[in-house]
Amino acid sequence: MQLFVEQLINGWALGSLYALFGIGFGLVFSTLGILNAAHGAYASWAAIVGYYVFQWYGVPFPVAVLCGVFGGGILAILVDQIGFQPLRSRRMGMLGALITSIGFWIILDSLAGSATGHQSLAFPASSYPNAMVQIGPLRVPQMQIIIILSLIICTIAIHLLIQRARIGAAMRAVGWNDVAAAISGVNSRVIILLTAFMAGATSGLAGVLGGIATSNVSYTLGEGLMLKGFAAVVVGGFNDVRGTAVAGIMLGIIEVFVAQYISTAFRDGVTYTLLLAFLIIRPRGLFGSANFSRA
Amino acid sequence: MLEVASQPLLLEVNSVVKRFGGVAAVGGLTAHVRQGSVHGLIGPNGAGKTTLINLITGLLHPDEGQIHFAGRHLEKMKPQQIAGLGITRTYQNVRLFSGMSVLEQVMTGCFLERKAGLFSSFLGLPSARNDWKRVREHAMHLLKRVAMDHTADELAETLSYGEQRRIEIARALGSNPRLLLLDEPTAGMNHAEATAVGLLVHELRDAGITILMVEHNMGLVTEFCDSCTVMNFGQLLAEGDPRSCIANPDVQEAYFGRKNDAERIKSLR
Amino acid sequence: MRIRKFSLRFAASILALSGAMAPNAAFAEPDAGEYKIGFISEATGPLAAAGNSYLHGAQLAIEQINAEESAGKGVELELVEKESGSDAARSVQALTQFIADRDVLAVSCCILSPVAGAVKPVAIAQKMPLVLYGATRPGLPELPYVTSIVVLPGPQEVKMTKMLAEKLAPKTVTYFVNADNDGFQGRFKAAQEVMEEAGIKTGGVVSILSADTDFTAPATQAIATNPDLIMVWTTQTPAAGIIAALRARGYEGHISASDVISPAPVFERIGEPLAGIPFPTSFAAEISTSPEAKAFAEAYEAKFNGSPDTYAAQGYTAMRYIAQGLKSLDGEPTREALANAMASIAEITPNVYGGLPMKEGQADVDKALIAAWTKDGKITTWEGN
Amino acid sequence: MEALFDFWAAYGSTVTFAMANAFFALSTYAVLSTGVLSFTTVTFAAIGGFLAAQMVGQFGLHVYLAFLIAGIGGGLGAAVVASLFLRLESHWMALASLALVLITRVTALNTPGLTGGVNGLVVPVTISQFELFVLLTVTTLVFYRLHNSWYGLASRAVREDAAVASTMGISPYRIQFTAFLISGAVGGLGGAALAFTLQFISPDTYFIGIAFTMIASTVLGGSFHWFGPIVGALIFTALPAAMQAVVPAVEDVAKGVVLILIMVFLPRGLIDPRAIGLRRAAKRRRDIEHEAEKTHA
Repeated sequence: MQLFVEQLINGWALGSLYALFGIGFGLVFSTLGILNAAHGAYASWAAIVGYYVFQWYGVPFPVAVLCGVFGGGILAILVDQIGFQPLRSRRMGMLGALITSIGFWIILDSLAGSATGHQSLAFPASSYPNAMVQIGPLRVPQMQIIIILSLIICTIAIHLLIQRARIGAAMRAVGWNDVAAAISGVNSRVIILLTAFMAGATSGLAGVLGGIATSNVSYTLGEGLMLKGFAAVVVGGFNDVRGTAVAGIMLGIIEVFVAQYISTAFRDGVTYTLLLAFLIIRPRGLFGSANFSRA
Repeated sequence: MLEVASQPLLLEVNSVVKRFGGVAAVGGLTAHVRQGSVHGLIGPNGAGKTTLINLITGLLHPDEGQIHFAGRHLEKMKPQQIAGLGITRTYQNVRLFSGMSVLEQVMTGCFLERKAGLFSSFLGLPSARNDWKRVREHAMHLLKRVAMDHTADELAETLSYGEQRRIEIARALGSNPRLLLLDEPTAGMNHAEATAVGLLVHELRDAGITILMVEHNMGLVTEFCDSCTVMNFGQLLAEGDPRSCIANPDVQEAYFGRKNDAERIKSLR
Repeated sequence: MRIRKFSLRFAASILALSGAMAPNAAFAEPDAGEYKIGFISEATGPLAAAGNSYLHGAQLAIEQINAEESAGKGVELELVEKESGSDAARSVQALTQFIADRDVLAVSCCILSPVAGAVKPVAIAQKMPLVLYGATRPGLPELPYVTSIVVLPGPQEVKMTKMLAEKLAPKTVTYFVNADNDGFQGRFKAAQEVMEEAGIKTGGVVSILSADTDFTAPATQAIATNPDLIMVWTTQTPAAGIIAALRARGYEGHISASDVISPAPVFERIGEPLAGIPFPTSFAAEISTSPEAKAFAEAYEAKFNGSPDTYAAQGYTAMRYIAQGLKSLDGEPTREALANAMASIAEITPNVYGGLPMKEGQADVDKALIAAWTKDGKITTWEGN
Repeated sequence: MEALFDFWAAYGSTVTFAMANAFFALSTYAVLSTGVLSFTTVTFAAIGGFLAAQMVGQFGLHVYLAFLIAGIGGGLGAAVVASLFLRLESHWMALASLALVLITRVTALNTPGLTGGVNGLVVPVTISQFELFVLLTVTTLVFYRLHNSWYGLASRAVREDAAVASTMGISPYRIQFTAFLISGAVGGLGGAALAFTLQFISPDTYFIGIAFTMIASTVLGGSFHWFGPIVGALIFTALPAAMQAVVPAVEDVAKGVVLILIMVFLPRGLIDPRAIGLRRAAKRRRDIEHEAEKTHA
């Protein structure tokens, strides 16, 4: 029983990382209509930035995390403005942006490899809260609690922002139809920049926290998150952060339980089959609304 | 006129409803088009005219009601099946295929006219080659009919708006339709050009094609249409002979009431 | 002229074939000149960390060979690198480009067994001597063209496992193993067999995949089996992550690993949790005592400002092996002659392992060191604490 | 002469890989030219590759026969995929196909009996560059014929505006289904070609790498004419080799930069029939103006 609960929490924490990453990826897809292959690189770079900020300046843990998150956001804005903005005016559709993002993916991964000397680095144990918290009979690592809380806070904040605030309304308008949005007085350039930043920052947060918790800061970090985060977004539905959060957590838990109780060999197979099943049977995801379409 | 009135009904729209997120773009409309007539479909912007055309051609499916065409139900058919029955159309904002030459556009319209199968045309069998040649000549003939044959090899998108409209009509004629739906065929044309279109429409009618056209130009409607349907807010306002329709006070109010300046509207269209 | 050369070479190859005992026969020397050695590197991609070590080892060897003229008087070797990023298609392309360059006499390649498997048939078909430096799947070498200077896993692991069984006397052992890597599957099975023969129970087997990064759940799974010893038979990144996760989750029992944790960057990354974890290795700069090993470590330290790891030693050995083969040739060296000469080498000299017998083109070491990191990041001989 | 010979020997394999990639690019083009962005070519390639390898390795079939079976296998796989995927809207379709690529690898890894699992399969035979060239030429000929047939015309119409095409009696579903069959068959051939070229295949052979290479090749060369993907594949395969020769240190970065530059400056690809038409129209307009000026003067 204790093992079961411990694994449940492990899965929840792991899934929270997928969900955090997925929220950023989904934001870009649903608002800007871009299938961004470079998104994983934002997470890698966020972790790398956080790592070096700590290494060079010895800043405390929250500052290192913030720097990483900020780095992820800025990178997302740069990629958007250099790579995607020129395509927008030409109405190149999804394909053009996808190819450009592949280009950025190659570049950013390659640079990230150089930045880390193609090694896997890790934050020193002293640099982050690495003790175990005793909850009844359970011992839970502090980082897992931080990760779980981060997802909850981010989900609520972004959900409220999109549903309630004016900016959210504007984002939805841009996501629906940027021409209509422009006519209705929304400054779509600002919204695009804001969305890109938020997306990069959220995925960056997943990168930094994941990099710390798994002692693995490397250029391959984002790729792993990307594959699972992508699944979380599809299962959860693109235009609903709550769906992504729940789906991500679910995928994490399923993954851990399949490995624990069935076999590691089936782990990824289960995830991706679930992903494909959702795409075919329920393409709008767990909580997806019916009227999302961008022809 | 009498002659047309005695013709059988070709198209019947019965209490058709189409809603978009709660708003009924077409709300229980009933309309009839007789075979061999030129039928006008008029009404102010947003009256649901284009929606109706989309419903007839199967691009949209009605939420309620029926559409009959020569005794067949169209409501659940796919657009390509409806095209197969002999209904083709043009579009309000010209929708030619980007990257295709004028001749290719019209040949695409002749898709249903082909006789060669995929395989024989792929293998380039003589029968398929002859078939291709035949359809090509057919397409050239149609282009000649709309006086666009000199542009056959040009990229359609490089031509003027009026020329593109004429190509679109030629494309719609490709499959020898029984019913041709023209969605504002004269938009953006000057009077001479519009009249030419009107004459072409009559020519087509005389060749046996029934025509349903959305038209804003009242002069053209009264001059060229045998009958008409007036829509407002998705509902039928009047149906019948164009002159009496336009004289109908409801139509006057709906159409010109707010602006009270029919001439100005005409000039804007 | 042609005939004379042919007969000379014929004589030389007879000599080479008959006498592995006299590989440095003074009367047979290759013509002076510059010759190229192709090196398919993996300095980018998932294995770049190890890939760089292999490359550095090879670079150092070439430098020394040229300085010592140990491939023959006036023989200058040039190392030509082509990057593959551990990709099979790019490796094959690189190899065919080397084959096309007439000056390239031999090629060295491949960390991953699948990549080596892809490159091998091309080398054989095109008659290009290929020395494998990293891939460990059994049966890869095929004389005369394909040889391997990497010791196959097995004996070292068995030796360490026996030692652990004896010194730690665990009751239950739990194993971590790469589900998607044959080499480590083999090592795990060898270790498990030894343990079970000694009457030690298997607590559990936790499978992970090479691309995994999060090991909290597998660590929880392993700890829940209450083992006295956890043996980690996985590739480098997972191994480091697993050990970190085990310690972070409060596991205080014994852990053992393989030589993947021997490179210094792994210690830099994981730090203290690695201390005291035994691993078998055929070379470790700090504890290999032979003069060759010391000299190699010193030269490497001077050139690259860091101590050589086991991969660097392999890259170094591959080049030494090629030079040794070349030296035994006579006149203008050809690939075929070089392949035959290398095939007949029974002992690579000098080498850093204190003996590296070649059997059927496959290196074989029976001396295994059991090492461990100290808390301050030095490798020492593991004594069984 | 000898230098030329050496050059060919050195870069001949690049040409071989370019030809294998051309199959993948053509397979992607087959569906893209009907307006469907799909990564499923990777799956078809895996089916074709492992089938061909097993046919030759296990049953000792002739290479040509193995190619045939690979093509049919890819086509059958495509029929299944198309019937499942074609109901999805374009964005979901692209995502589903990406998911299928991931599933393909996991499946291949876990069916060692068919694919050799992690260890992959050694393919005991190879084909000559010439044979591959002939096969590619024949395949290209198929695309040429298709382009100039009713199918070609209809597929272009469906791509540009599926709704309009459907009101002309063209069934977008049937056109796209056919496109998938072609894509599957050509993808299967490509998978076999890669297997016989590499002589070694593993689940990682048919993964994201191919997916991005083929999409990039197609878009780079131009997805509006069958010649585009072939040109694209050649350039995209030769690029790394060239980059390695010119700027080895930043090979990957350079590759990415080239990709972005092409997208920004040549978004419709290198081979674009429409651009030719536009240029001709512009020239005509200039001529007319010129004429008008002359008559004025």
